[in-house]
Amino acid sequence: MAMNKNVYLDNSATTPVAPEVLEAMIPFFQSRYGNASSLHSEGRDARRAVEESRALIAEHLKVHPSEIVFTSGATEADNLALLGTALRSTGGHLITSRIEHDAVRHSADWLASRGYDVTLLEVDEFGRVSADDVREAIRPDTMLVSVMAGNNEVGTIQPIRAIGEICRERSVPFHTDAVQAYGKIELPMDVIDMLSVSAHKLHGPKGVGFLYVRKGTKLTPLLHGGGHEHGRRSGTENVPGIVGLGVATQIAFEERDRVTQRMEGFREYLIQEVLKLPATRLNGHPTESLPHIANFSFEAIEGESLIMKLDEHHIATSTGSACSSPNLEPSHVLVALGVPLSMAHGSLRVSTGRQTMQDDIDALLKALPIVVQELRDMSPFKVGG
Amino acid sequence: MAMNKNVYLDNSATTPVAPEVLEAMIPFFQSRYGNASSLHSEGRDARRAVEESRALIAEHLKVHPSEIVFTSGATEADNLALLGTALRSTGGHLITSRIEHDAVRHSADWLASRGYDVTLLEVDEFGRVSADDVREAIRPDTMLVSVMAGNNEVGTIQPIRAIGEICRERSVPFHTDAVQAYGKIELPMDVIDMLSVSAHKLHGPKGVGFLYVRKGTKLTPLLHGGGHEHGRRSGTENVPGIVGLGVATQIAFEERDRVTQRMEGFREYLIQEVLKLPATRLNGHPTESLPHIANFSFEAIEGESLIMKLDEHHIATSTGSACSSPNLEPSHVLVALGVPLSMAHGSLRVSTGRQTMQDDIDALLKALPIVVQELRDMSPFKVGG
Amino acid sequence: MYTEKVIDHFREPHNRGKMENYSAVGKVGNIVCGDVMWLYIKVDKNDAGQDIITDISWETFGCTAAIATSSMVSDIGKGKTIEEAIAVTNQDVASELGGLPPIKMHCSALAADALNEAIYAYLIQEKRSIPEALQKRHDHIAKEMAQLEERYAAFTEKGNSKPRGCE
Amino acid sequence: MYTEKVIDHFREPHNRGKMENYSAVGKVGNIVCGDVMWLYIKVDKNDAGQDIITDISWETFGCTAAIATSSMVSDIGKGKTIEEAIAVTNQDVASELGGLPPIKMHCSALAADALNEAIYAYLIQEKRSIPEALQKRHDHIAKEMAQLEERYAAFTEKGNSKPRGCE
Ligand SMILES: Cc1ncc(COP(=O)(O)O)c(C=O)c1O
Ligand SMILES: Cc1ncc(COP(=O)(O)O)c(C=O)c1O
Ligand code: FES
Ligand code: FES
Repeated sequence: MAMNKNVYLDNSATTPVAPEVLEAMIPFFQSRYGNASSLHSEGRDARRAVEESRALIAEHLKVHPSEIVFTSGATEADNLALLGTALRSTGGHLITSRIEHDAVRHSADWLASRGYDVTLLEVDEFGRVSADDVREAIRPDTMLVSVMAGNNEVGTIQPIRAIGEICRERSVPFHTDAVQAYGKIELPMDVIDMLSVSAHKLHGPKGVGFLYVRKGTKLTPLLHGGGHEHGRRSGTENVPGIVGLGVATQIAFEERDRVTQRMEGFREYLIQEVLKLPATRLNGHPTESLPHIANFSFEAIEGESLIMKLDEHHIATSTGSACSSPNLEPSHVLVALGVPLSMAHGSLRVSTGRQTMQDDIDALLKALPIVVQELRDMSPFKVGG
Repeated sequence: MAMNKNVYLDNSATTPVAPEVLEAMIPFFQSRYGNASSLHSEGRDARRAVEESRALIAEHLKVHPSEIVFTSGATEADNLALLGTALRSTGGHLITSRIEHDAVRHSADWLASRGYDVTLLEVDEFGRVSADDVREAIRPDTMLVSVMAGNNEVGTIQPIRAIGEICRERSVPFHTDAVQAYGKIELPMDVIDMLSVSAHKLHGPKGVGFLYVRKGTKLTPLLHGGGHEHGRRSGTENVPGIVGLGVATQIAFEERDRVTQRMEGFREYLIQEVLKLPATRLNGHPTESLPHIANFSFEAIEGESLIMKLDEHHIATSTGSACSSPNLEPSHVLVALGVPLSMAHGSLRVSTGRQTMQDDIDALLKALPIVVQELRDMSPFKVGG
Repeated sequence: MYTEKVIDHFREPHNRGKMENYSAVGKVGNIVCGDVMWLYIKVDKNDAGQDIITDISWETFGCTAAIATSSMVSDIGKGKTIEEAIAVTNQDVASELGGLPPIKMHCSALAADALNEAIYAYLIQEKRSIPEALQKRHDHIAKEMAQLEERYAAFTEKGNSKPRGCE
Repeated sequence: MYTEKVIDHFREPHNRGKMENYSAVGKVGNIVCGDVMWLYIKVDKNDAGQDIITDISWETFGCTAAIATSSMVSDIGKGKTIEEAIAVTNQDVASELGGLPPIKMHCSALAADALNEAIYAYLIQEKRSIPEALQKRHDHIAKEMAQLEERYAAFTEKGNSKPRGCE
């Protein structure tokens, strides 16, 4: 069932673990299996590995190691940021945007169902939040502003510095989901109070991530227990995972310029070529975008079928189509951008990784017109060229 | 820093990953790295692997696969059981015991700090909860009873069937933390509504576990997001971890009789030999115990030093000494059993695993009198033989 | 997720495309997901004088399951009498495909509906009496279809084959 | 966790055991963790007529850090005048060990206290005047020690060397 001959262009969903990362992890399953809380040498060895990884990440982000709280991934990190802030009291106001990942969105929904006030910021046609809107939305009882750094579906980058500065001015903690942005773009850590990261989007393993928590930021924990992570997140440390996250971070930051430049090249080329196809559009911002994500819509095409047809050609991509979603709703991101339902239905996200080659892009561009035509031929709707 | 020549007798803290488990996991880092929510073949392959693991576990527990909710470990599973039950309303009553793992204990503490009522059941000198006490503690507003199956420090097994039957009678959901008991003793699943398990205690990887949730049990999720695990626990599935947990479960159940019999032999031998040393006692129940845990106290010995001295002899064990705890409190379990502070101070937990050999036990029994004497010689307190 | 049989039918669907000289067409859509299916039938009398569906084809704009169930319902319906075909349920379609994910059961409903709508259109056209159940089902479907037409107006204006609810 | 230096001192502690012919002994304990340290000093005059701590040894019932700091404070104190030795702080002990985990700083306090208590006992015995800070510190320590004695009564009854607070 090996998949590595395939063209994998769904790196926003998850990435293959880098060989260097896996190699660094393996010993911690086998010989170096200690519990980082144990006193004996196996335990101390595990502790050292965890703290080295923490220090490495802190160094790259230019923050203090004690500000890194390891979690089981970004879903947990996002929940910790939102719920951990909100549950300190029994009510209050939170501000977030319409284009957040479900981990932020549904945390906010849950809090709203528990009597908290939630303001959802609108976005423009490119998916950008306006910093002025943030300023206007802040109230005396605002507990948190959470706006993602870069969107996972359309790639649009948010004006994080401007938003962070407003929050700083008004003394409101500012959280950003940087899952897709981490290791890809510069992050203004000086105005960020909390930041979520997930390893598996970064050629690290699934099931591990972290929340950066600026010193002094008040949180009630979500997972109670042995008091790990300075009491902010209990649970036996996932030592191999944490080691893997450290190495993945190191690689991402060291290779960043080179890799993102290549990604930008792919993105520009993709946009240029895909938009040559009939009845096609780009979703998201043409330039203010993460380098690895490009999102298109095809008229009179249903996205799930498109993905499955590309899969027949051994090409892995994704869609925001209603048919592909567990609740039959089209992508809330595309809807927030004002993409008409019919076009949201035919969306295609192409996302590149460190391992992506020009061949992969070429394979997609070769298959795409074929499968689009095939699906249009199958459809009762006929689209003019 | 390889540790595998060492004598590792701290398997209640964590276990080495079984070679078969690691082997099964590796492909899911490398070639089979898909996100189980993705539509394409990489995604479907990952989904199949996750569901196969779920089915395997369900089969061994004789429950329905949809009743298994994968989590980041047992800390999260315990929190999900307690907080997920309690946070459905804004108040109510929970019953748990004085000898629970911190994951249950501190979840209950947190709920108490939020205005919930918590009853802590006392235990006898062996660490056993009385089922009658459970019956008496149940009130009309009781939302949950949580009593662990087998204790992680002293090994004592609880009368889970009797407790479960009372809960069933009174229509109160019953949760049990089975982290140490899973794969070791028979679990009366017919009277259990929720059950927590962690892979790394079972020669599986760290950072993955599950909560069994009987169909119809009402929970509000702790981690909100993409709606994974039927909406009960969001977050990208840790596919290699889940696969590892499945294989670890399979091994544990298949080998159970053989392995636990060997463990029982070790435990009996250990008890016999250690109690020959002067001023020594057994903590926990002499017979109603998990097979892999034996807990002793040594008069006028401080446990952390004992562990560190044994570590010099390349023997890994653990202690419930105050000095070894992050808050300088002696083990709440030993205190609940009525072990005097001075004796709790000198406790030693020996816990065996599937890989434990007679040689390991012999090495401990050889080193123990030496290091005990060495520490007593260093001490101002002189203990009579 | 999808069974191998679903994927097979999606990859190599049977009877796809518009039919020349069809007897009737059924047009259905699901307002929630937005998928649309047109199903063409050819009806002929058999030796016993019964109305037999001798051929079926379809045009579908929709998900993998919509395409696979289009393919499957066209296989199932072919050769059946009108009465037999009316009795085909979405359960039949789904189980012939080895089952569908719960969220995708509505796709099989779409396929069964499309067959029903084609039969409805045929009966109307032939001025036959309409069983009450069929009429009810049609009324419901027609309403949904009208809403979808609005949504896809852009596609259909450019094209030459306007979806217009059931003919 | 612990530095290599802490582990080294724990594994091969310096000056451990009871001293023959000691000048004075300081007995301290921490009521929270339950650890106990006895520290023996030998005091002699040097050529300039100053009181010099010429030898130190200890008996400790406690954690790794308690033993390592016992060892370290005995190294630090040896050769110092009484005045110099009084000035030794737990920070000094901890930093000579390359630092201690925050939760373990109190273990180094125990070591510094033990040295102080031994000096206190010596000054009392020699009928010297007691600096006020030393007296205050002693009063506090003595109270804690009394409580600990109760806890460890079982151990000390069986033994022959009863801890009795500061002599
Ligand atoms: C009884 C018990 N419950 C819960 C846990 C916590 O599980 P985890 O290590 O997966 O966080 C442990 C072990 O740490 C345990 O022994
Ligand atoms: C922007 C964003 N936030 C959060 C998450 C959730 O992270 P995880 O997969 O670690 O649960 C993802 C990916 O799924 C994401 O893309
Ligand atoms: S823990 Fe108390 S002296 Fe070390
Ligand atoms: S998702 Fe609607 S027809 Fe398949």
